[in-house]
Amino acid sequence: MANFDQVSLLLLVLVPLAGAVLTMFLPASRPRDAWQFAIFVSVISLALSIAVFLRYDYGVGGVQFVRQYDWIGHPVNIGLDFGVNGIGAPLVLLNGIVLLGAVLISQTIRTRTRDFFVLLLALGAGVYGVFIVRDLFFLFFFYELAVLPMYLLIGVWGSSTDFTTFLRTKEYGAMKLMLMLVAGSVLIWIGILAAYVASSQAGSPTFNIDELSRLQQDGALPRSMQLWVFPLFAVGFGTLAGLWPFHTWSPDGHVAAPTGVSMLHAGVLMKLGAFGIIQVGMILTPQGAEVWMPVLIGLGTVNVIYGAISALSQRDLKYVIGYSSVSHMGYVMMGIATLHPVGLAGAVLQMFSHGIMTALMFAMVGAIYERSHIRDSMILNGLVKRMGVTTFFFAAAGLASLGLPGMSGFIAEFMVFTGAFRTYWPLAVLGVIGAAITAVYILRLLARSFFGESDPQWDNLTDASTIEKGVGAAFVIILIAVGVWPAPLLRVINTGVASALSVF
Amino acid sequence: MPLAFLIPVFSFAACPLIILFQRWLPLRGAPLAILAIAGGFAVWVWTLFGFLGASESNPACAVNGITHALTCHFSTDWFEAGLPGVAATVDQAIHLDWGILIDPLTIVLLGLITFVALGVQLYSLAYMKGDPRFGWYFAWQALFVAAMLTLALADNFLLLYIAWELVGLCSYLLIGFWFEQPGPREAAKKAFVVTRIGDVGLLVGILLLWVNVGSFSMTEAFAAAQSGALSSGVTTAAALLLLLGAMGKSAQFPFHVWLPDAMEGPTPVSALIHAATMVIAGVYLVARAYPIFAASPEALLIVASIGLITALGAATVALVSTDLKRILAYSTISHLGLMMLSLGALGWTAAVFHLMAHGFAKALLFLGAGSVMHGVGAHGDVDIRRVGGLRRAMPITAVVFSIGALSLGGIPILSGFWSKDEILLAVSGNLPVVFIVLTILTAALSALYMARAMFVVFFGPEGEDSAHAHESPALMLVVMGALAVLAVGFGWIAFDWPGSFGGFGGFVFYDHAEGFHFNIVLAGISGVLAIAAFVGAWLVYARRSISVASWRARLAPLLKVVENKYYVDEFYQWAIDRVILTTSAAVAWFDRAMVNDVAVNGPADVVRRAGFALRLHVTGHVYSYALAVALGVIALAVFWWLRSA
Amino acid sequence: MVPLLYFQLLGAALFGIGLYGVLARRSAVLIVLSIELMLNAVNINLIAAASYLNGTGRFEAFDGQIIAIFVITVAAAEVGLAFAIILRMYRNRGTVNVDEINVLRG
Amino acid sequence: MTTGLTANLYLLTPEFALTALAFLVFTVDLFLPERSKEWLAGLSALGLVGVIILSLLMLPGQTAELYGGLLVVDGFGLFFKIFFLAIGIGIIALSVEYGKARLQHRGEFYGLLLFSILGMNLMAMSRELLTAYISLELLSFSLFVLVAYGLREARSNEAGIKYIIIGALSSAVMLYGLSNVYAALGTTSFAGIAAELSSPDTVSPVLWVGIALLVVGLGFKLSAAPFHMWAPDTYEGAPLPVTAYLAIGSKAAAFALTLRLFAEAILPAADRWGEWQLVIAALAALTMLVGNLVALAQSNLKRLMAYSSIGHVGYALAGVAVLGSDFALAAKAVIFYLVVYAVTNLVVFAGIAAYYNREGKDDIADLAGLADRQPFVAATIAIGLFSLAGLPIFAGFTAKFYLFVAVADGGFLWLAGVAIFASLISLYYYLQVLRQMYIQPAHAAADNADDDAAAAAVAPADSDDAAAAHGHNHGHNAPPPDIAPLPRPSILLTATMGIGLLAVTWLGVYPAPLLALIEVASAAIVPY
Repeated sequence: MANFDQVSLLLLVLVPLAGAVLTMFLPASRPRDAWQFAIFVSVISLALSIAVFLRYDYGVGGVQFVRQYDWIGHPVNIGLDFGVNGIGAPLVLLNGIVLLGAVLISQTIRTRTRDFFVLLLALGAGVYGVFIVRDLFFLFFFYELAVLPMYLLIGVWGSSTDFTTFLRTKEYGAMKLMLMLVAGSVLIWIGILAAYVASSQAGSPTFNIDELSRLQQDGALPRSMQLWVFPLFAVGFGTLAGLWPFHTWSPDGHVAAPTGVSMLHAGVLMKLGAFGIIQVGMILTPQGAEVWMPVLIGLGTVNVIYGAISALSQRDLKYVIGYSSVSHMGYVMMGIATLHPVGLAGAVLQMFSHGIMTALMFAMVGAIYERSHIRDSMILNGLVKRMGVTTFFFAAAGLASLGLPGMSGFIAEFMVFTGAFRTYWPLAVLGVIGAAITAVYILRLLARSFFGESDPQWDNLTDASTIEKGVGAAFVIILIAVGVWPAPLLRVINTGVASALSVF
Repeated sequence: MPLAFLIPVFSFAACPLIILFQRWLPLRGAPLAILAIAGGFAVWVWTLFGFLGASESNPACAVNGITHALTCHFSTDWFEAGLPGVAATVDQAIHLDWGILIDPLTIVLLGLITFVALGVQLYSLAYMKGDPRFGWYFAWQALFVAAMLTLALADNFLLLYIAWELVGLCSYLLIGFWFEQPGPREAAKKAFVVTRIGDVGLLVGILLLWVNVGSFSMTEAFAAAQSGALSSGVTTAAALLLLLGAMGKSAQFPFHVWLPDAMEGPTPVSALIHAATMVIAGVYLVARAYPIFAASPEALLIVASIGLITALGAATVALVSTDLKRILAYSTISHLGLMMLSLGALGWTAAVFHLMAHGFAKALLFLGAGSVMHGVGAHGDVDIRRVGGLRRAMPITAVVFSIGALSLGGIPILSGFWSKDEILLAVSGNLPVVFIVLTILTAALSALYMARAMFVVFFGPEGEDSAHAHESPALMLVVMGALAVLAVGFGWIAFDWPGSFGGFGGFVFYDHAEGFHFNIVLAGISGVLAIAAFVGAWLVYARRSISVASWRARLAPLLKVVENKYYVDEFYQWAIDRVILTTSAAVAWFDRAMVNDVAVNGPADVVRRAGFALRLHVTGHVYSYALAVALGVIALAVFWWLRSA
Repeated sequence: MVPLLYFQLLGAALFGIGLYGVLARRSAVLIVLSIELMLNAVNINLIAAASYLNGTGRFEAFDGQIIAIFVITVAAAEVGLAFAIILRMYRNRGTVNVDEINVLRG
Repeated sequence: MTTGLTANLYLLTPEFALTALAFLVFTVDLFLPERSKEWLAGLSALGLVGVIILSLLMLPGQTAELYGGLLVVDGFGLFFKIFFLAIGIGIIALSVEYGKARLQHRGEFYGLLLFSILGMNLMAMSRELLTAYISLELLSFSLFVLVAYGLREARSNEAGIKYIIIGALSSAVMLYGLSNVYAALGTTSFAGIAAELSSPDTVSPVLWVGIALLVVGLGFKLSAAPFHMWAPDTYEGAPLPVTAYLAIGSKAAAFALTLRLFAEAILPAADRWGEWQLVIAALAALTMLVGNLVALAQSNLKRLMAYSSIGHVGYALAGVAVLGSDFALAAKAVIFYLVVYAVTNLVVFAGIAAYYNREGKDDIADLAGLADRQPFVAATIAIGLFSLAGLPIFAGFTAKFYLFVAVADGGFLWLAGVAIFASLISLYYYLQVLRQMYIQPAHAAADNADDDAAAAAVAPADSDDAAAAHGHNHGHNAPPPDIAPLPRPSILLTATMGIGLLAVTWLGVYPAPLLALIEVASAAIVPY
């Protein structure tokens, strides 16, 4: 097993990448093969993720599975440095789960199936990479790799919708998503360069996060510089995390994206942003972080309330979920910005739980859309009659998202509030209120579209397929399991929180 | 006694089993739920005797320093978050346990819940027969019971909050059980959202306590509150925030609006959740957190006032309401108000006592109402003006219902009489005189509307719906009978019978054991008023020898206000439509038009236009290119020349 | 001896005139000729500089003159090429007026 | 330094060989029948391979001056020599099919190509202004002809005329600068210039004008703003392979010359005039912004590539601007960027050619639905563009990152910022091309004939409705209308694309070996 630890993280990236490459060579004439192969690949990835998560020794904590490969030596010293800490490990697990779920759900992709899975797996590889590298260059490398496929995934397999007052085409959604995310990464890039320059002026040029962090603690990154670099990281990564007011790509992107992509996107991609803020922003520029956190938590609170209120008046199911994602990522922001152990741990747990929850929601909405070709909650009604199981899973996810105790969302949000209450209590109160608003729109949605008398036009709808049932059940079980017994996750997360806050 | 945690666990287990396997289980798995709760009841009995036998010698038990009651505590780790161990100060981490706290309050509450739940589920077997979602019904029932029991057992605020939300969820699911009709659907939503508003307060209160106490454990929080470790401001704030939660759950004004609507649910649900158990959670919370309230006189006064307002207002509405279940609902609200009032008046024991008495009686009444609906074949609601004289068609129901009504109406020697009397005593003793006056008025009113309901429905002339009414199946009657016995006799355990623990008050008390006090004056007044009310109602509604038409005419405007439930619902409706939805629409528009189309598309557009504008500089005329070159040359040369000179 | 500066000014003037021609003329042919003018300005510069440097320690070989000869050669070739292409243009489009040669733009 | 003019002459064998090859091609051309001119391509390619082998056998490790220091043989020269020759092979591969269908006098075509390569090689080797100028003209003259090679096409002629006029003008400018420098310093050898510059008494307006004019001359070759305007027209008008050659070859050569000039002539005295850094930085910023912004408005593929290449020149110039700070890093970054840029562009142009040879159209809108008609070509172009836009796992990302690191490290963080922002802009128009190929249904190609409609089609706002009508409320794209898929691209092009793609990915994932070579190359010209 020691050997496994040596290569586990490398495999974690290589498996999906290799999968993507191999998929290219499958015959285009037999799309099903591509699907099955993708399943095969993501199952292996999931197995690896689980192994990594379980073998992460929370007794020791810190960065583990460290493995360094030289890449470009002097003078820039870029190295392919693997290593995962207590914050990365749960997210690796999350990615494994959601990736498999998304692949399974994507059974319904009919056109250019092969290309779809190539891109999807590449995306998965990128996400894995961000969670497990310790080198800024490669972090950025994988970060972009995760964003890159989105344009085609949405543009080619997405759907355009004509809301009577305005039009959202997939081209628009894809283009906006791509440009906003890359615009965000522009800031990140500049921040990274700034950090590097500081390190090289300190005489030991490096991109390695841990070494940079060490330099930082030795005062090599001057406070004045941190003050302007942290905002770059915060906004840059924040854009991907749906930070207000840089969030608009997210709802439109979700509306346009195909189901599987939405799942991965809201499920894990948005987490990259939050992860980056912790892993890069906080660790490298703590002094800047301390100064800017009040702003960030303010924005996070805006996210929560604003997202919830916007969701309240949406008709399109995907818009509702999209805005609710914005709202929930707000909790993550708040938790991070508290700089309080409990709050931060809550943020990470929230990332995990929201990932599962929102993926489940999108999966179910996708199932409905597949059958009815409608996402307008004003037109849909009484779905429970024909799609009982789907409704059940959606309701479960919805309850999780409104913070129902006994499901993962509650523990996470509760911890965020705890941390926030300790630091900025009025905002914590607002956050709690936001959770209450969530209840309103989720319940309205359930009452309107899922329960209630169904009109005959839906009588031909069929309930969730076996695969959808399987995915749904698995996700619901995870939601409840984490909600009832979060200890296994929190044990790991706590160590990550400890190392993240150790720089302050 | 350590196994008390099993009481909820059985039902927790039953729920998913039923959901998953109902298709194959006999009776859709209903027996499973009933067995679970029966098991819970058995464990309770066992726990009860265990507790009675227990003493400080038991390592898990100790006499609580504040309540001075024997308290047993069992717990095991749940999870830690933040920097457990690492942190120098406690506030860097949170630690949570699965813990149960057993003291007299818990014991009696568990008794009430398990007993009523058992009865109601048996009753439901018959009542819900043939419902398409029979299995689901019992699944949710089981889940509810489990959550409710957990709520009563919880030893820390977080666990309590979890149970608190779960019962809310079950109430949501059960109110909306017949979700095909809009009524239940909306009612369920309303119930969940309105209580949720209160929960915000509760959660914030819990957080506030955590910040100041550094733990979620109730005992520690109480100790801090009593020892003065908390500033009075914090104590009051915490108390009021908890109260907010309590008001939501216990349907106190202004959060009472959801309870009447909740009657859209199946009647047994109303009996269990909205009469006997869930709605008293609020009262329980205040009683449980009493050390905090006790430490803050202001908070107590507010509790009392809210209780009184609720009690009086609800009573008046009940008096004019024409729907049987809604009458009962408002009466529930009113009595919950009385309990709050009593708590506010330091009548802790009285409140708990009334909680029990009312629980049994009201459950009985609801089941009676259910039996009436079953009898006349009504599904949604029963308009008491359209039924009447049912005593011939359904005699047994008539009897048990009347017992319940009399008991709740406070006819002497029935349980309701004693409990209400205790409350009056507390109020008269510890609050300004205006309170006692209004309380007595409320008591009289409650007698009156009970009498009205009872006489109109069962006595007096036949209504058009009562034509082909028929008695309910035996199972339902048995359950009602059992409850009737308690409705009559429960009150008597108040007395210090030889060999008992100095009566109810000697067992369930806060701070000091209470004997049974009896103030002949108050008792006389309330008793006489109650009897008078019933006699009057008999004359008006049964004999029809007196007509209230002239009164109605004279009080028309006032009546209108009351019949419209003081327009509280209208206000809420207005707030939702005009304020919330408008805001959200505005925000959504802002998000699309401003943030997206302007702030996001804008810059992108500017760049694009810049591109299209800039392209013009490549004119296609070669000399303009040459010009550019020339200018470039000059610019460079000049620049360098200047900088070097 | 005449100061180098004078020659340089002459060169500059010639260069300027040539440049003006490039900018002002509309016939491709004349533009090319103007460029020739500029090249001659270069030559003046070079020769003058060479002879001026002669005697100062910096003069090695006949750099200036050599370069000038190269320039003349290159210029000749250039003109040849240019006219060939212009001619081709004239065949295809019947014009050598650069005002009309702007299909490609933007 | 006067070690006899003929010393080490044998080191020029590769150049002589190349010249011979060129003449051989010309000669053979006379005797080949029209239908079998393709042999010439093969001959030239083989010859180039031969020259590469020859150079690799003779030159590694060699460092020697020729003709008394006019030319130098060193690692730097060798590296670029191989680089140029390889580019030549690539261009030939691009030209074969195109030429067969669309060019007359292919013999001269390949011959001229070879001569221009010779010019480039000499540019990389020359150490003296006049030599540099002559070799530059050798390159230019060949290019003038090649650009105007589409004899019957007015566009090609126009491109030629503009190119030669502006080219001649700038060479006049450059020569004038040369003459001024000579007048001021009395020498034209890089080393001499460096030495003279360092001595305090040589500073005069004449010198500044001279230097400025030299910079301008190079700026024209690099097509750096504001000397870039000829580029779009020329690129658009020129035959496709020549366009590719302009974008790849001549730029690389110009940069090779620039690097050596700065390293050997200017940097040693850099401390006496720090402003030059600022000037280059300003030029770089202007160039990348102008290039990328105007590219947004383009509807013609070749023109788009022209502006995009202008943008890329801007990035590379940013690297040149910081040569003074950490020469080793900066030079490596720039050279690496050039190589990557060349390879990527080769890939893109190969893709474009593969399409163009079938359809003869070069408007962006014509690419609509290409993903269904020529999947491999579409994928190739897409990957190439992604690489140009600087997205991983492709070479463009690594190169950009490396380059910008150098720029930032050189104290020009703001410039790096501008560059990154500019590459964000570039992403937009690259994505527009992708959008046509992958998202737009094929039939959209018909109604986008004229430029305006095409421009509209590229601008998202206008074409949304059409797209919406197509994709409205359907889960996934309805399967595209069955346009007859185009015939496969020729084996040669396919191979070129394949190799190119491998290279692009390889350089993106594991650039270390190439960087090692570049290390050697740049080490040869380290100024101090």
